[in-house]
Amino acid sequence: MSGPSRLPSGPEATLRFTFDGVPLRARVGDTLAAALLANGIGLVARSFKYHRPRGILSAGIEEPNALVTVGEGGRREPNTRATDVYVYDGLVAHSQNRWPSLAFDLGAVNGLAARFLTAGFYYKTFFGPPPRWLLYERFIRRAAGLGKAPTKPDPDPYEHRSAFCDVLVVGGGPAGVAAARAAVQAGERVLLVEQDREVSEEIGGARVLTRTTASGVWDHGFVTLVQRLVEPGQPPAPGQPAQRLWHVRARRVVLATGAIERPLTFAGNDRPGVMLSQAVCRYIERFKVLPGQRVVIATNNDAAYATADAIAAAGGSVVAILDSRAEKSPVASAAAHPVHTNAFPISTSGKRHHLHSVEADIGGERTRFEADLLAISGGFTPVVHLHSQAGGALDWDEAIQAFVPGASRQAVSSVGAAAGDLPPVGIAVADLPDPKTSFIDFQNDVTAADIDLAWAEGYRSVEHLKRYTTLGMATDQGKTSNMAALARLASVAGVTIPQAGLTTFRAPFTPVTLGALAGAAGGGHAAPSRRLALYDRHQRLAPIWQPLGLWHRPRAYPIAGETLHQAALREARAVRTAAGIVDVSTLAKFAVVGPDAAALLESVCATGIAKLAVGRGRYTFLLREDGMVMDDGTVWRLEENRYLLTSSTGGADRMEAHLSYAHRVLAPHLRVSVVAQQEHFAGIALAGPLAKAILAELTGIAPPAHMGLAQAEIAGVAVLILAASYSGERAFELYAVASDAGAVWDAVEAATRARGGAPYGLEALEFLRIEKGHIVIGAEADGRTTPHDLQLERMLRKSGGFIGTAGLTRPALSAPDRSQLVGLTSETPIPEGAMLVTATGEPVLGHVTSATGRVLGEGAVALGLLAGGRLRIGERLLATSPTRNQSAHVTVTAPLFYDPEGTRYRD
Amino acid sequence: MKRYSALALLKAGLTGQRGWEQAWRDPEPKKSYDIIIIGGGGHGLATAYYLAKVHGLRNIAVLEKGWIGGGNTGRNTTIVRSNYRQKPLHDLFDFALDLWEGMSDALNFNVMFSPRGALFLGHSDGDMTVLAQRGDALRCDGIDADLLTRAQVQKLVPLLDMAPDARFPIHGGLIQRRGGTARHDAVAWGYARAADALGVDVIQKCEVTGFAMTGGRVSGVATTRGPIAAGRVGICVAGNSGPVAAFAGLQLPIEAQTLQAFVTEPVKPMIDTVIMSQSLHCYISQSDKGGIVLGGDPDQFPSYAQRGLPPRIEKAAAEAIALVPALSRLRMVRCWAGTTDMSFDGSPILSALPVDGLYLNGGWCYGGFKATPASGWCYAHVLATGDNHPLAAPFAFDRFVRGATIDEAGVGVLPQLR
Amino acid sequence: MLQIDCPYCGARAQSEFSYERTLDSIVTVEMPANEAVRRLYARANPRGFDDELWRHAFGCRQWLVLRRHRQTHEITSVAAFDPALHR
Amino acid sequence: MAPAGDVVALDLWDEGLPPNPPTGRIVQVEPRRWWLIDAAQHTPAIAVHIADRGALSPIGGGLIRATLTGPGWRALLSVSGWFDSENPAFGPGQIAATTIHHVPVWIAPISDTACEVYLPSSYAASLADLWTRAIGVTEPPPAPRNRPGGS
Repeated sequence: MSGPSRLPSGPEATLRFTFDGVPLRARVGDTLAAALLANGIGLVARSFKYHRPRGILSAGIEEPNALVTVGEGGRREPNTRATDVYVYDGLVAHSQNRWPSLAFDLGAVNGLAARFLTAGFYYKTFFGPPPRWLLYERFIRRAAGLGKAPTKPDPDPYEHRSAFCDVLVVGGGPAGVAAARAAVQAGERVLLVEQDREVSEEIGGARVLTRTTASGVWDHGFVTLVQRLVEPGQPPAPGQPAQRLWHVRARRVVLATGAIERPLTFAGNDRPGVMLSQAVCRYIERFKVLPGQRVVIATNNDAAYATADAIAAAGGSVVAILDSRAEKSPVASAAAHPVHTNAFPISTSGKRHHLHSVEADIGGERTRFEADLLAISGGFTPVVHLHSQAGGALDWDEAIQAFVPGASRQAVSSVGAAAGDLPPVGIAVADLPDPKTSFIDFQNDVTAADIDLAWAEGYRSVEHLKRYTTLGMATDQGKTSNMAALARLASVAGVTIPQAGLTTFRAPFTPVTLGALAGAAGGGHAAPSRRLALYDRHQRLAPIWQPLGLWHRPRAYPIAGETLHQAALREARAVRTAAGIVDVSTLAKFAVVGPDAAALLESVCATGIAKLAVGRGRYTFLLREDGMVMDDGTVWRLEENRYLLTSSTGGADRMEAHLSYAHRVLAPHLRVSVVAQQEHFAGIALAGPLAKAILAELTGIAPPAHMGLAQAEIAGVAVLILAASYSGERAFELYAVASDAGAVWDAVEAATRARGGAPYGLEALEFLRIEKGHIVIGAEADGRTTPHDLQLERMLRKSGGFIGTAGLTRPALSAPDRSQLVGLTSETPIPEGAMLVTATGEPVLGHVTSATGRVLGEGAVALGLLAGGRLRIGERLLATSPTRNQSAHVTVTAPLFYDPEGTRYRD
Repeated sequence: MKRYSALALLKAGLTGQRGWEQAWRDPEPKKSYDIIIIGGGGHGLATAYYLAKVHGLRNIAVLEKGWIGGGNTGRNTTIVRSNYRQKPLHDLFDFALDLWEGMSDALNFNVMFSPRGALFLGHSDGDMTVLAQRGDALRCDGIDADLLTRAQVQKLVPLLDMAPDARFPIHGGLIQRRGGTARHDAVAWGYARAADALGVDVIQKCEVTGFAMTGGRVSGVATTRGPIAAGRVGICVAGNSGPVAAFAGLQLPIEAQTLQAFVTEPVKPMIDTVIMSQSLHCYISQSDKGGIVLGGDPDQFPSYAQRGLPPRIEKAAAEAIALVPALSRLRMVRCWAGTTDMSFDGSPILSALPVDGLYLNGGWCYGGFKATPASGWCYAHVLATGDNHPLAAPFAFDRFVRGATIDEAGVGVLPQLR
Repeated sequence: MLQIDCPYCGARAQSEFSYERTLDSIVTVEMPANEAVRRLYARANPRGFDDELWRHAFGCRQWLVLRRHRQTHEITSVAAFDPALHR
Repeated sequence: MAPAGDVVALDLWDEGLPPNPPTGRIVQVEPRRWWLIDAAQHTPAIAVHIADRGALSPIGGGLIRATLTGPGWRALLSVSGWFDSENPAFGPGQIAATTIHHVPVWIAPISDTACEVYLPSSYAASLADLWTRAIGVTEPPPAPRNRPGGS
């Protein structure tokens, strides 16, 4: 008998799982790797490039070889390390990157061509025009990749949580537990995380999270943790998340992250049956699995001798210990196994993907040992990833031949093996007879020869080496390969390892699912949605909803099978001929109150404010510092020292910050209060020739004149009435406290319908405002237009003194060929967004910003921005949309198509 | 220069891969050069290459403080496209696209320019109008752009969430079929190798620490490897423009910000097209190796840390999952950050500076990689002739105070709003 | 994710704050136009400490002045904005 | 979750609460801003009291008050949040402005087993959805045995 097997004693294997469709059993507590070994399976994967057969190298998160796909459907997780998933009942695992089967993989022909497919080969060939490369690339892409991604949505929820602590301890081994206990003793708030299932000992008084990995250490003691509540592919309990991402703020961080054993470099070191020495120990002691019966051990340190003892105790036979050191250490001298000094593994050979023998160089002599397991130990590398991410320096420790944590910029310290408390290693290295099959990075198939080639070609910085060879860029991020690579680089460069340099340790420490990163924002919750106060009222009318930023607003209320356009046109016509009501609640609103309210408003508004009479309002616009129109709206003087400023929905947050800046930074001496009331008031606009009559009937008062205001009650609810028109008709904006506004809507809707009117949505609102020539922030005022460009310059306050005055003085802003607002008319529909060109087609002179058919008459009207537009009135242009295959002949006009005298909104 | 080809590769394979020469030399700096380019990123190396190739100049050095291609060239998401709305931008970037198409052949180095299509998704009718406007602007200027229906988008990227009630429902898209990705490192290496072959000195580990001035004119640079004289000096260090310009006493309309990107473990092909969005700041593509490369918002405050904020990555992941739900189970294997040169109108600066003999190529915000060849071409032009290339003329340093900014996003001065 | 010690709210996550501008780029409405334009478009942009105006936008809404190192993110002081000191 | 009803923002030109404020629930949310909560009957008196030192503007129509009951409120507020709601030093009488799931919120503990959260009404459905998904998922951590006023 040979190969891995379960030790005879122990509980029954009760958990059912499958690997490549074969039903198998595992014990509770087995990792998938342990269970596979217990079932005698040593071949579990194929490598990335050459499809070489691969087994299980390690027993932990550093595993480069044993990657499998776990789970089914939307829970399928490719590239899962078999060493880092615990078997649960029903687990389904598949090997990956092989066809047709794991044992017989046609992709392995790549291995035959390995001599041509060396590092960076693809930079030297496949030239030609892009279509030709696309052709080659298709094959390369198909060959690349490891597992297959799911094609279905993930059914499981994820969660983000925050946590705060005095001390975060990463790692639940003895060193971590001791640190946590000491901190608890000192009365500190302690959080300890352990990536495995258990911590080594109980700790009272600390929050402990198991199956939780510190994925990154960021700034100011900020640490991200990933907690796995279930194993990959395992369904969580109902309502439970699969994983949780923690945002931790720690006053200090203690890293007890241990060390990772290094493989040795020799020919065929990637073969199934070659395993890290500590992993062998772990499989025997923790999982009661003997990974091989006849074992050769190759080491450069004393730690592997304990492995030899464990193998022997478990009934295996230790054929030889190849110790690279010239002298026997005391531990080696005391060993009850055949120990060879000056001994190195040279190559391996196998049968049917299993290790068969090991060739060794013992003091210059070649010797071959038959063995089914080669346990290797190249020493230990402290896990300094998190220390390094936190901005910590790394020091070279010659004795352990590894980098250890140096000074840290943050309150981050390392303890135990992570701090370099590790057995010393011998530094003798054998010559590699066959660097082409001596693997450094197992997963990405980077060999010692690849490193030599990269160096010869001038890719000598360690970062160039990494990028040219893809070394350390696989899913294990070089956890086992990093030091071997540096050693090889140092040796070809003739420098020491610290001189060779080191690549950056990047987050995450181990890969993190995008689902965990998204947290509760996954699964269709990527952004919150904002709901109108009158949502229920609209929903009753089954509107077409339209997103606008985070808001969702009614676009139209179709009835009897109307299309969007039919409904919107009916609604707009109702406004022109009778009356309509529209929800304008999302407009930004600010109460600006105090003896200096006008002064603050004059500093932000480019129009006159101070002379506004109490009880009156006017249109205003605001500039950015560079002189471009930022936003527009209305300002109303409610009382002597109380104004209401309205502005665009999309700019509400920006406006809040802008007003605060103008006050607190630029003019903090002003005695003024600015309170955002966007949501305090719901706004209902009532517009149309019958609006005044409807309002009089509802309120019992005489409605205010255009740009006047009044207070009244509708349906027993107090409303502020602002007589402003956006549609060109006589109109009123009715503001009621949002939580009470439903009754107002109901009353106004009923009264409006009774007179033949209707509610209207944003689409009709657009038709009406375009026809009236009102600009919109984002369309005409696109952030590149000045007041002059938008024909607003006559409203500019002559005295200046508002934000943007200086920016406007820049000379290019008065160039005659700037894009200027114009109107456009046509007999046929004008495509919105179309380019404006002359009949001959070139060059582009401008574009259509907003377009609509006339609400009542025939033909189409539009607004546009046109180079030197003011001087082009009367010209005939083409509005062309090649992407939609649409065009219209247009005539340039003034930007106003409806009631130019403004008689309809005045009494 | 030993030429690369399939045959050369075959021969080398049969002879144990011996005989490859160094891709570029490792020269000692000379005492003096006609032109010194500060910064060995893609742009600086491309500039050197075109100075030699197009303008026939040979006495040129590229000074790199670390290793070539180690800044933003090696840290971006490798997307190449030219479909900007503003004319000066799409003209410049489309010239770049023309050069991308011939780059592998010209450099005899496979930069893996892969025109797999750059798709912008629209999530509302409003988005679709904005996309159509952009597409129309491009088409009228002879640049490829196609509006796609919902069904066409679905066919192109079958894994998109096409549900009508999705958080970001997909109404269609705008595709630039000539757009795609390229292998970022290869761009730096290919230009370095080709420039080196034309006699350019590519000098790594040589950090510029100041300028030498003679009569109000820049006459050279001080470096960590000693002073080097120069006829003209071109700054080409996007991400670090401020500190280098400060050596000449200049302040720029630029702030450095961190932009992050991340990549998942490699999987078999699942997304063939580069996916972006009109409403979301999230971009998705799959590399040839199989990793899904994702990017999102910059960190919105000044930083040179080359380390970003986790919430930016988390937001990008959430948005990516919203668009492609099957991404949820893939795992981020690595995230990284670059330092972007955020200019105050969102467009690059490619011109002379107010100090005689000194030039600037910078301010590329988060869009510099795709411009690499055109940036090098135009910068070489101004460095060789003293006159701005016509395509670069709109990107002059003085446009800010003149009021001739090129503001694609229309958000004004503050770069964190961009 | 930095932590900013708000003088009003205590230490809070940076995600509650918004960076606004450097102190030396504050432009008052009284400033001469050429000086205002110069300030808008010139930044020292140092790879080191600068004085910055932030706002605790999702907290107490106050304007704060941070002295922050742009490479290490070390914050040596956080103070409420004071026009007498900061403008 | 219910409309917050009667909430009025009180701004003073200068920092510091005016001496001897009339009764009513008053919480300071910014250095120069207080909220008068459920204080309709007191508002006129307060207006007189502050005279020309400040101004009052109603905001309650746009706020939702969510009352979280049960000892798990602290843990629940740590879901998709950034504020140390689990710090025992944060308790009744205090109010903290922060964000949860990108939504601006004001957290006002009532007792060990109850907490009010004020938020803009438009976000209520999104936040209710978040909390519904989180409840039952988020068990409170073991009681910290640390000194008050930790981090």
